[in-house]
Amino acid sequence: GSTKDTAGGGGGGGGDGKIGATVPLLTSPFWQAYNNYVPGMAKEAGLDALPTVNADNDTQKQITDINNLLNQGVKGLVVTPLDSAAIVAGLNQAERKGVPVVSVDVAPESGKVAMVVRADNKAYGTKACDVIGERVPEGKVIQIMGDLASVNGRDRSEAFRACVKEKYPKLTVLEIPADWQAEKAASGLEGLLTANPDVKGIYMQAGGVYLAPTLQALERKNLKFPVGDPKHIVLVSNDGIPQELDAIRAGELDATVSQPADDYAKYGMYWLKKAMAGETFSEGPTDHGSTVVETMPGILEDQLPAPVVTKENVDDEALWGNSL
Amino acid sequence: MTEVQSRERRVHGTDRPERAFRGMGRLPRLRELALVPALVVLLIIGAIVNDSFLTTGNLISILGASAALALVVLGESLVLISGKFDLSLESTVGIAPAIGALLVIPSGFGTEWHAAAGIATILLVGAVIGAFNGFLIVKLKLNAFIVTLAMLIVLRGLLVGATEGKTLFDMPEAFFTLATATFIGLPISVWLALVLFAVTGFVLRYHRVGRSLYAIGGNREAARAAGINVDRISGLVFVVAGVLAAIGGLVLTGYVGAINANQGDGMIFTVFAAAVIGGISLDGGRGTMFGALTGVLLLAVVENLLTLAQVPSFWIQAVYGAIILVSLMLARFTGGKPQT
Amino acid sequence: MTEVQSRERRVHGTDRPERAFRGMGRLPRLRELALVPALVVLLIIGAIVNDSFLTTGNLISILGASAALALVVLGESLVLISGKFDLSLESTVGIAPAIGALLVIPSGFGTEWHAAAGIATILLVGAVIGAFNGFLIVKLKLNAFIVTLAMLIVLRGLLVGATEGKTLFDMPEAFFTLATATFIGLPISVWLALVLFAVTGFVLRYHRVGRSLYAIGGNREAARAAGINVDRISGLVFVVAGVLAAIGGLVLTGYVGAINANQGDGMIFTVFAAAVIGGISLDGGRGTMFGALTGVLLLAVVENLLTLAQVPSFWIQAVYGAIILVSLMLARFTGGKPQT
Amino acid sequence: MSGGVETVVEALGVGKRYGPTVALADVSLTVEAGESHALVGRNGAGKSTLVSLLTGLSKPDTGTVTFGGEPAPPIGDREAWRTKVACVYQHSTVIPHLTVAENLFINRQPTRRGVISWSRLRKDSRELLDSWHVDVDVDLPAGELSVEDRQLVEIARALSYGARFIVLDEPTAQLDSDAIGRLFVRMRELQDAGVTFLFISHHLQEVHEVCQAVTVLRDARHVVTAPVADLTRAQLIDAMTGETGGLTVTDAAERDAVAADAEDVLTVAGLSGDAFTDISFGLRRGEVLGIAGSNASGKHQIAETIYGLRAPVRGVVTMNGRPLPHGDVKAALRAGIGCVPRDRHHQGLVLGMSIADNAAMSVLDRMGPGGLAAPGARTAVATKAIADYDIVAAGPLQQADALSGGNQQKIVLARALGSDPDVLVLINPTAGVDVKSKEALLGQVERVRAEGKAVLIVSDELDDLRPCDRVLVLRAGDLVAEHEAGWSVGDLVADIEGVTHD
Ligand SMILES: Nc1ncnc2c1ncn2[C@@H]1O[C@H](COP(=O)(O)OP(=O)(O)OP(=O)(O)O)[C@@H](O)[C@H]1O
Ligand SMILES: Nc1ncnc2c1ncn2[C@@H]1O[C@H](COP(=O)(O)OP(=O)(O)OP(=O)(O)O)[C@@H](O)[C@H]1O
Ligand SMILES: O[C@@H]1[C@H](O)[C@H](O)CO[C@H]1O
Ligand SMILES: [Mg+2]
Ligand SMILES: [Mg+2]
Repeated sequence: GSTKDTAGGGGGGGGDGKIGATVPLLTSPFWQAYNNYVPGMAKEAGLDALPTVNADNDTQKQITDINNLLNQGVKGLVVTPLDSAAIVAGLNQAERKGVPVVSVDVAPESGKVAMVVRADNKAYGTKACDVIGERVPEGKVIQIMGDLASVNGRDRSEAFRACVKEKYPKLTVLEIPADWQAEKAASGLEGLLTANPDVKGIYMQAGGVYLAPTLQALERKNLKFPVGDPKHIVLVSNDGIPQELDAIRAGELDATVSQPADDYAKYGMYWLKKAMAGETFSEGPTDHGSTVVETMPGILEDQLPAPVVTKENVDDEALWGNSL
Repeated sequence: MTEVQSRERRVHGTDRPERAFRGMGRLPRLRELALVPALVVLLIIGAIVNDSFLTTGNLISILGASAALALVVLGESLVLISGKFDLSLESTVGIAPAIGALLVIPSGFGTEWHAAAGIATILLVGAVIGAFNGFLIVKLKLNAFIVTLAMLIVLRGLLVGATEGKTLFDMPEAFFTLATATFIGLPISVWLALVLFAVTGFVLRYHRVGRSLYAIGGNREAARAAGINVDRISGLVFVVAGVLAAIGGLVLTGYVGAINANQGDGMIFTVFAAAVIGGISLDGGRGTMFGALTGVLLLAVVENLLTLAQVPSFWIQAVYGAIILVSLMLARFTGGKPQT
Repeated sequence: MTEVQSRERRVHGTDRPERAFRGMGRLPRLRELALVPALVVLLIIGAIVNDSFLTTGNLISILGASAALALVVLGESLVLISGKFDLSLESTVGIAPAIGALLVIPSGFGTEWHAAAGIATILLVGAVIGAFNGFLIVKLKLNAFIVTLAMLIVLRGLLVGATEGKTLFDMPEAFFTLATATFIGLPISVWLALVLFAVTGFVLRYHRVGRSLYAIGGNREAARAAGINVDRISGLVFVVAGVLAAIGGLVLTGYVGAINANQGDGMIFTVFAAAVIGGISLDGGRGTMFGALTGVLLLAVVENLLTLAQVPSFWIQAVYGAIILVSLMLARFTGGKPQT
Repeated sequence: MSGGVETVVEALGVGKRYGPTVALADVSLTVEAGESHALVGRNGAGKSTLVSLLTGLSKPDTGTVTFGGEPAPPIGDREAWRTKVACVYQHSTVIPHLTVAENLFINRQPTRRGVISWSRLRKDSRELLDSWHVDVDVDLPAGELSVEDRQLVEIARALSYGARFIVLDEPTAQLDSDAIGRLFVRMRELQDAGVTFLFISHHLQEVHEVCQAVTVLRDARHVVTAPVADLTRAQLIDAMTGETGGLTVTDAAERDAVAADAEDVLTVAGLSGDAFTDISFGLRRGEVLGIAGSNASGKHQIAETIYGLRAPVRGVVTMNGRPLPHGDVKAALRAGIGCVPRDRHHQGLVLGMSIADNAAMSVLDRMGPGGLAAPGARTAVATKAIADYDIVAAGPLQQADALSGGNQQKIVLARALGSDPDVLVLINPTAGVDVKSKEALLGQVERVRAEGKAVLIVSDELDDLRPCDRVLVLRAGDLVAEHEAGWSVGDLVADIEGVTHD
């Protein structure tokens, strides 16, 4: 990192200077990893973070959490909106108290944020579509979707659908709304595979949840063949947790889109630190290889790269999944 | 000793009516207050754990955060007292404001109604859902639990379907007023909840309709034999509960500033928890509005406390459940009788 | 005419016991079979909608997908028949196998036990949770609904806490066998569920413990007065349900090949839906294992059908709920009596 | 039935069936203004069904009901029904969690501008109960009342509606003689004021005491209606049973006394508990022992303690020389005690289960190997009970809640005897049982006694105590007297009430 801590020592507690961070849910390995990164990354940035609060997939609770943190007098916030719109009330509260906010993973619909740190979820869907499209000339592909009410899930679904329609029209998309739940993925997949044994590819929108049930269902249907086997069904997942990387190494999984859990935490703190110091930002390249873009009037977004991981780059040290 | 005494009192109750009366009058009261000790303990712990806990700002936050829940609990309590069940209220919390919003916002159904008409529709949707539940349960005599569970799923599905999973946000300010505008420092939603609790509490205690509710929940046949129009009142309660849930949904909409396609999801657990901890019996015929309100407050305080106490996020839920369990035991041992 | 005939039957049943007996025997049977017409209709629709619906492969899929649910429904049904409630079973489905796994896998507690010990522990955890619930409810006489709701939250929290939200993957093969190994084409889990349903059904009908369960659920006081050890059996039922939920959790673990920190979340709704649609009364004392099983199958068939039909995903849930509602009405009008 | 007297209610050819059961077939009944009209019949004859038709709880399948010549109000219009008729139903219609006061004035609480006045409600109910000499706290939840108090509250409520026609379905079954006396006084007063009664009871002497006309139902049909004075008790019984030949009541005075050297099978020593203190007595083989006392005397509690339904505070119960554990029904059963508990709805039956299940409930563990209790075996038990005790039922698989109360009681007795006990504890065994069945029940007691077993009868009805070799009298928790067989009613009642007999 280029920024060094300015707060001398490390013990300097003091009520002031504390910052708050939220997580949207803790039952996803991805967010669990993020949650683990937060305190360390905060310290690295010279910030003193209160324990993260978990909205437990409840938009109302997330607003309440933000209010509670503000009531405790935090000087900065890193929020991870469950929803782009259902966060605005919280942002407004923060603005009223003059507390700068960095939004991670989801850009708010409106409201004041110093910076949005995210990787583009639409791009995930498109990337996954490309990986499958390159390997599967024609036939049926399945996408195992998330909670239909989640923006991230919806962005991935729409982008995947749109990309297939546009670039790979010979593919047909079958869908399973699995609600980020493993057993729904398993039973839905098994049902579809029975009716469509000729499926050629599968996109799992959350590897952390769907990888195991997918492999298990393929095994039960005797459709599990290693990458390279002509009967292999192309599998692409999303998240980049260590188990996905292992599966790529083992030749079970073709690719995953690595969602940078570590960078989410790291650059969330990075921008927050600056914002608390009163800095304002503008479009342009950053010191960490990404670019800041103004996606909507007044909303700046640090678009972190979300690399596609395949057998070729699976051992890359820079992947957060390799550094846990 | 005491056994003999209470025996005496029963047998010769009339000898000293005032005494016996006072003695026995206390029991139901006690029960209503069962949660108060637990609440006090929590407030003390809160004050010790975190300086900002007992600040006005924080207390207002707690109330504001629980207004929507309180309204739904109010509705559910009425249904429970009447001896029935309504799980679908949690879905009404989502679908009612969503339909109102879709009728109003430009990106909705395209009707672009006036905000007032939209809000009226919200209440109407709540009433219609309640009436439909009431019809299936009271007239067709279907099982309330399973009817409202199916309704919960249908309505949740309709919400996702109608919004295509998208969050609705560009509602007119009027949709948010309940939660954002304040009166003497408290959000209107809190005042509304308080007034509705007070009015309902009064009706339940001092009006025949309120008493009929207890009678119906306590013994349907006896209530019918006593001339109470059991079916009409039972059906009506579902309508009222639906409307209250719709108002709760509107409050929530204002609180969050948007309507997520998940709005209300899973809320019914908390609703039941608040009502039952607050002394509303699942068997019907028992419970008070004051009790239900303490149930809501207990949960809200615990949740607030856990955040302020900086319990590591992984363990918050476990601690939350444990506190409920302990409060329950405390209520059992201070409140006396086992709760059913 | 008929009046005179049935009149005959009424008076002094012993004159023609077999005849009277047959006459009355039909009623309860009918009730058990209430869902069968709905199931048949669905199967026909399925066959029309999708060619592969009625294939062996797909039917096996349906069974395999519902084995875990079936086991939990079995446990819940027993609790319901005994007149109680257990919401926490859904959390047991997650926490029990997770603890077993953490004791075994390298990345767990570090104990690295043998797989067999781990699996034994899973059952033990289920039993302990059940025993604890039983203790609070039967001995301390706390309200079952709220105790098990609190337990649900605690255990869910413990699962998140113990795993720190991680998904547990690298379990030994033994953890998966139930769901992956097959016998005559069907997964062991399905056989297990079938056998357990059959045995339980047998016990409920032919064994004194089973009859005691109905008696307890029907009228606790009368059961006690008849010399049935109400407390012991009530407590035991929670233990059995806990163990069944733990086995269900193990089956689910094998089915999905991992333990996610939200394993079981929200499952209790489906469990209740299956049991109650299947004719298990929430008031206790009524219902059969055959009925409960048809409830499970109905839900599984609907879900499978909706996936195969590729109903637009946004509307799947609404359709799912609507089908349940309609099946329910169908059952009501074919099965006769209103369900309570 | 002289002409000119106006008709209060008339049922014309009414019929009602419940599934396969015909509860009432083509029954006609006319009740004249100002009379007290008795309705009698054996258990299951259809009396309560007729009551439900006359009070608008259900609709006749056939026939019509008219009040003073006008057709009955529609079923839904409870208000209209209430102006026509008030009723004390056999099954409780109190709302358990509401107070006694509120139960008395349910749905007609005194209000001031629509607001319920609780103080007036309490005052009014206190006055109402005082006029009945009912010593219960009006603020007690009605569910906590004793069966008797509850019955009195319901009677007081029904009579307070001011209706001109009142139906009483077995109001006296749970009352002691004092309370019955007060009820009759009140009935006569009201009748003098022009109120008409339809009165149901299995105590035929009561029919003769308060009624002028009587209608007999048998097997769902109308048999006869006549002035009470025209029918003797024996004729009434013949009409009810459809057979001739009176009743045989066993009186212990007419048989040999228990052998002096007969050993005690059950002893109670220094027993104290809910509502009784330091009670000791022995029960010998071949003996029938009665316990009498008012409802508040603690007699029920003693019996319940012996059977393990309650745990004593002090003292011990020994069975065949071995002390019984406290409050353990199973142990009592195993030691050879059988019991008919006090309240058949509360403790006796699982109403949602079949006759077979109910009859077999306390012998489930001895029906087959390994705890098996196959349906066939259970049905056999029930079939035998139906035959032995003359139970009117569609068959052993009929649900218990579809039976008339008297028949329900017989099932409870059959079950108590089903475990072949050495000691039979009977609490109010004949409450609500028709005369013929009562004879049969007491006949069973005699049979059991003759087999060398022992019976303990706790009853409000002196008739039930006739077969007893000894009767202990309990007052306010203390044993105050003992009477040998052949006691005089006057002496016994004097001891029960604690007045000196002159
Ligand atoms: N709800 C019901 N379902 C089925 N059968 C019923 C029902 N109610 C009453 N019966 C039957 O109708 C018949 C008449 O019952 P009813 O209660 O009128 O008799 P009763 O004359 O009042 O008898 P008792 O003297 O025992 O009170 C009985 O055979 C009874 O089993
Ligand atoms: N309309 C009804 N609906 C449902 N159940 C009924 C109805 N009428 C009677 N029963 C049932 O039939 C049973 C017999 O009723 P009934 O009033 O005759 O009993 P009872 O008067 O206590 O009998 P007994 O006269 O022998 O004491 C009751 O337990 C009741 O559950
Ligand atoms: O990547 C996904 C989504 O971001 C969602 O929030 C839940 O689980 C993660 O795995
Ligand atoms: Mg009757
Ligand atoms: Mg009767």
